Amino acid sequence: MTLELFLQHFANGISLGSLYALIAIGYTMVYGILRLINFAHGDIFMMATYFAFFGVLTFNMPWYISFIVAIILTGLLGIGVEKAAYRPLRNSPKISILISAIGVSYLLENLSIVLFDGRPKPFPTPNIFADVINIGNISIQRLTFIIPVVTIILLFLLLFLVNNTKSGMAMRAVSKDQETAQLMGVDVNSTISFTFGIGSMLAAIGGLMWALKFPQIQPLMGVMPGLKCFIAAVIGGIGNIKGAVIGGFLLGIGEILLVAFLPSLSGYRDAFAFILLILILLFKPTGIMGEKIAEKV
Amino acid sequence: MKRKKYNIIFSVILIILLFVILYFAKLYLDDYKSRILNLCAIYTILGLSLNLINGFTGLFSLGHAGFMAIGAYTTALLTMPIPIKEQNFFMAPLISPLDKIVWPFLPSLILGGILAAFVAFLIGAPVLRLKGDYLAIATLGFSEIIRVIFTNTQRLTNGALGLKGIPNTTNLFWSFGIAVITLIVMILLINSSYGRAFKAIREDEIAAENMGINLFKHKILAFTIGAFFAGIGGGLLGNLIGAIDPLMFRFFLTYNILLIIVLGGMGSITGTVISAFIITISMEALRFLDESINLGFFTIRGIPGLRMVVFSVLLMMVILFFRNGLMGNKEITLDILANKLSKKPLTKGGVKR
Amino acid sequence: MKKIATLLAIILTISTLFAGCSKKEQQTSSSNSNSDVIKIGVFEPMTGANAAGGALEIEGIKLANELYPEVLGKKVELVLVDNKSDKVEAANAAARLTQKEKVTVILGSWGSSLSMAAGDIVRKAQIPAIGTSCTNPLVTKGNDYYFRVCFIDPFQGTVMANYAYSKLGAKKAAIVQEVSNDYAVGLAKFFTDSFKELTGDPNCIVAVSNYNTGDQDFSAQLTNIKSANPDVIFAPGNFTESALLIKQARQLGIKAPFIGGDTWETPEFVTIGKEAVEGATFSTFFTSEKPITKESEKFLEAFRKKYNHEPAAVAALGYDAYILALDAIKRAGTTDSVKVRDEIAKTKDFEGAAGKISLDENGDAVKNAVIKTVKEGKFTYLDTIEPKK
Amino acid sequence: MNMLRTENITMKFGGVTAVKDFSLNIDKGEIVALIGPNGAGKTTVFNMITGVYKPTSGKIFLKDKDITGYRPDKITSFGIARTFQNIRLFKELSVLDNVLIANHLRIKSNFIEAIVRLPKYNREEREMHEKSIELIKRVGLLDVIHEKSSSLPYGKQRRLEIARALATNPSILLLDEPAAGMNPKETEDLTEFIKEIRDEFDLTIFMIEHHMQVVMGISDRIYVLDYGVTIAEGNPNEIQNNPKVIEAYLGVSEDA
Repeated sequence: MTLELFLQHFANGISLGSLYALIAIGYTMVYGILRLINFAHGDIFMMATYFAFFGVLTFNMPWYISFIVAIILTGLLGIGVEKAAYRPLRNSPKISILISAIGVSYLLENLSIVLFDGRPKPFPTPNIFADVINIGNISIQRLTFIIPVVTIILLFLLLFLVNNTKSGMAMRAVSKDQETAQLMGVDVNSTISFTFGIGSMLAAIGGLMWALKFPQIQPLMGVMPGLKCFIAAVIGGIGNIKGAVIGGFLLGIGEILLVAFLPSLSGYRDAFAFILLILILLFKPTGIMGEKIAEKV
Repeated sequence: MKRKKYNIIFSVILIILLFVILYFAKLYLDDYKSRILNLCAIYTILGLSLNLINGFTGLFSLGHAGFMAIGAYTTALLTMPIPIKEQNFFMAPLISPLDKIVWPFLPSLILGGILAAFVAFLIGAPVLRLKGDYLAIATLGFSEIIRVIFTNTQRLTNGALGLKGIPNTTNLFWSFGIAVITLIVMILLINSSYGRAFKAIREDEIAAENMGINLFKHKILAFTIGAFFAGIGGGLLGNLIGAIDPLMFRFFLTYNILLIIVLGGMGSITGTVISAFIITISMEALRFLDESINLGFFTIRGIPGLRMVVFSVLLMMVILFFRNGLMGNKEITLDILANKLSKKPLTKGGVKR
Repeated sequence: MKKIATLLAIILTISTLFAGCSKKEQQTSSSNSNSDVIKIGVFEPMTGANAAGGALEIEGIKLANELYPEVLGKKVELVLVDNKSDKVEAANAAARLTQKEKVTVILGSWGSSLSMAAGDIVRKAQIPAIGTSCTNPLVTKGNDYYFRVCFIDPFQGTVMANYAYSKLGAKKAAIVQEVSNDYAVGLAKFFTDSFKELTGDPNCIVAVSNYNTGDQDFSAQLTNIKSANPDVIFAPGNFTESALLIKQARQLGIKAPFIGGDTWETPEFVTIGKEAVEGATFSTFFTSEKPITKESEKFLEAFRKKYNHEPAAVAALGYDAYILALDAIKRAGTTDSVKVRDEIAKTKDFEGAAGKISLDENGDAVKNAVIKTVKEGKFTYLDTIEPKK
Repeated sequence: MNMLRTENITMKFGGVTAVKDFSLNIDKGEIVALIGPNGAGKTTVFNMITGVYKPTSGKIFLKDKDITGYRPDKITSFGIARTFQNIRLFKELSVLDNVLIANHLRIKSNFIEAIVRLPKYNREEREMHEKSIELIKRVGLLDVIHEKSSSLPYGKQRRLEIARALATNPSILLLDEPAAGMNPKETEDLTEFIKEIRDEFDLTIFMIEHHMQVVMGISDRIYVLDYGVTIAEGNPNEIQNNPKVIEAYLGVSEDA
């Protein structure tokens, strides 16, 4: 393999990895607070792309306004989902909430099949994202530079939010112990709503970036990215925001390099993520950055 | 003791009656109806097996589609006649000795179950150490891995082309016969000391372990038995439809079975059976939602996909408002029925689980 | 023990009820068959992954039904069922058509695996089915009741290999296939076989890459292909994945032409792929630019009037399947499905919208293939290829 | 005869040492109590002995057999049974099932023999039932034998937990705060009850208890833990007069 070829693969990996990282952040945030795999995260992500699509095509908004509207709508959708499907079950066994999450995901998928019809739709890509930059023989889409930058900016914004603001403190308190947080005067419900809103808006940003890079949207588009980004979050140590970014990059680059070095195994690419997940769960269940939680007897 | 004897006699009579009815059903029902009845029975088997793992042992597994795939492929590959095999594998020949072997249905089915159980055993060893949602996602991952492998092993599974022309051996006797056997095995297992150990694990792992229950051994036991019946269910399904391919066994299939046990009640055998029938039949009955309804003077345009929306809403309603499903973890037993009928107050012994 | 008994009691009640209801329905449906309606079943994916293709075929079938609403003096009623792009559902849907609706002929489906799931049911029910665009050889093989109005994958793969070799002058080809799609895998295999034969070079396929249905990132596969430097890239697969694939290939600076199969001919292929898919060339069944038969002209005119856009090839196939079915019923002079089957099997030089159809001993159509390319965002006719006699 | 012995067992969680060099010696038939202020590491000692935690260092012997690092279920089968500080019954299951489950570890039939109900299994099942009903009768819960265990009042749940522990056929019983939340009358009954079962089932008893009335009333010997360190050991009299113990317990209240 020539250096040039390797660099091209590596650039591809960074590009995919940063997308995974972006979506994984939202996943990990929700998990960090609620200890719940939000199976519907991928579907919320899908809804965001449809919001933006209709904003541009039906309401003739400029793309940037349509994107902002889509992000806000998705945030509201996330809050709504939490209120309707998770809050009533907060004190039920974990399995019930997990089933509820699967139910929400199922509902969103089927609903969007009916509402938006199952045919894939072309996602409008503004030119400033689509241009291709050539460095020697390596071709990189401009978007490939934009996504990691967005990811890193969001990462720092989020770290600031969690560590240095009052709502961030409330979020951390709720994640440690809901009851105690409540006793200390934290409004648990609104903190969780807030977290869900932020998490869903992150999903929306991830979804929009995804749709810009792969400009085709359809109702089941969130399923695989959703699962893979969850895996990325687990690799990094679920609940840990920095870990999610690292996990996303590792997964993206790993997937690309698997196909690059072992082209005959390219059909097994989807299995790779799951194998990685299982290995991580077995050998370092807390992920790369996660902390150990001892079970109380 | 006397009551038990009556119950056994009554059960035997009912089983005989069931098969008499099936005999007539087979004679008089058209293919469409008997196909749906077949599916009811198969979904009963699948629901019971998933409920053993999820509802009784409390292991949230989402790996059923993978086990079904193993069972379906094994049964299909063993029962297909040699010329049909050659026809199917026109891209690359089937590996020997499978290309020359044709087995009868029952041993193929059982081998399918055993292979599924064996894979579950191998998977279980590492995965069952995980808990809750981690276990769910890891089992889902394994089921996807199985599917991806089946897509890529052209000479074993015919890859994406799938298999076609699988003999349609599954009929009402097979599916209901095996459903009844599964049912009996499940009831006997759940009410044995092993079944109590499973439930103890579901209730409180730490307490169960401190009461001397080997967690790993019992979890893997439940997981393997569940996978065995999932494999058999998959085999029956493959030989009912006559054609299978890897895409059939995506995790949405597991969701459907999950829907059955959630609706029926996690940890209720009666609930699972009732809801397998309700869901399978209503999936068909609600088909009108997708189609145009002609009322003579005007037509309501059907919306394809509406049926699935109705189902998802139904699932959410059950989850949110009837958390325990139809039956919770209770059972309907003849004693209860008898008590209800004779209007006697329920004795405490009656509510058995 | 008593639980077993109770459960059995419940099952019994349910199944008795079920059996009871069904007998009633049977009576109503049998009375139906004497009425003035001839039912033709349409068995297509309306939801799920294949919904797009299904919708296109239904357009053609519905149009045909409007143009030819009657046969043997009776009204033809279309019974549409959704097979949900899912095999279990497909089998149920087919069983519903044969048993509950008692249709005379079944048309469909888009997606060979769905057609195959229905294969045993139509054979056992002895109701003929006419496939529209299911090109997998296995659909009709060993099934006397399944026919189709399209050619099959081996022919298509050969056509494209010929095109690559003689028209493009390609000596080295790369293949990217959708490995979880039976259609793509089949086409790739037949392309490989005949391309090797044509070039006489066993190493003429310089790279083979796989991806899965629903994948969106192909950069790794394409980078590998780029380094192999092929003259042409054969990429059979779903139109969405293919459009994204070609788009990404152009972004990576791959200049080699892309060729593929009939699935590409959907509007989304162009709207998603935009300028990247310019020059993408594929084989298909039909072109609206060069009407092949008289029926083509009639079809085109009516189609444009009804739908206000150009028909897709599969719409023409849906149309053909319908008129072939009607023709066979007319020839048979009865709705007896076995006799209708025999007449379908005898079809020779039947004029359809998408060319003359003769069915071979397997029930596969022997007909021309059309080669099209994307030019200025439109599917443009390039060439017609005759079947090998 | 020596029943339970630990040699310098230490438990560290990350950087925190919960228990340091705890050494214990219990002879057959003794009732030994472990006391100490909240957070002293008492339950951690139980968890190490029953295998829930593996000690960071040190060894544990049951009747001179090294049982360090075995899984909890193994240790139970060796003859150590326990109850939990915050009752851990199988909540959805009946009283009878709770006790039956504790018999499971001695079962000899495998699961296939159980499913087909071989006579061997039926005999075992019958024996388990007889034994469990006997135990339930012994702890006075016969009238609620088919009730859901979580529906029982607190005191009865405690007794059920003891019955369940006894069903594993232990030679030593570990009780984690059996008198917690009981009124004086119940406490008195419990004290009697513990003595009775010790004699009846030929047990050795090791218990954690805050209730001084219980501790002083029935213990043969007492160990005192404070911040993970053993600060005293001896009979009730010695402990009551030990200045270190007084400081550990009362020192806090003097400051307050």
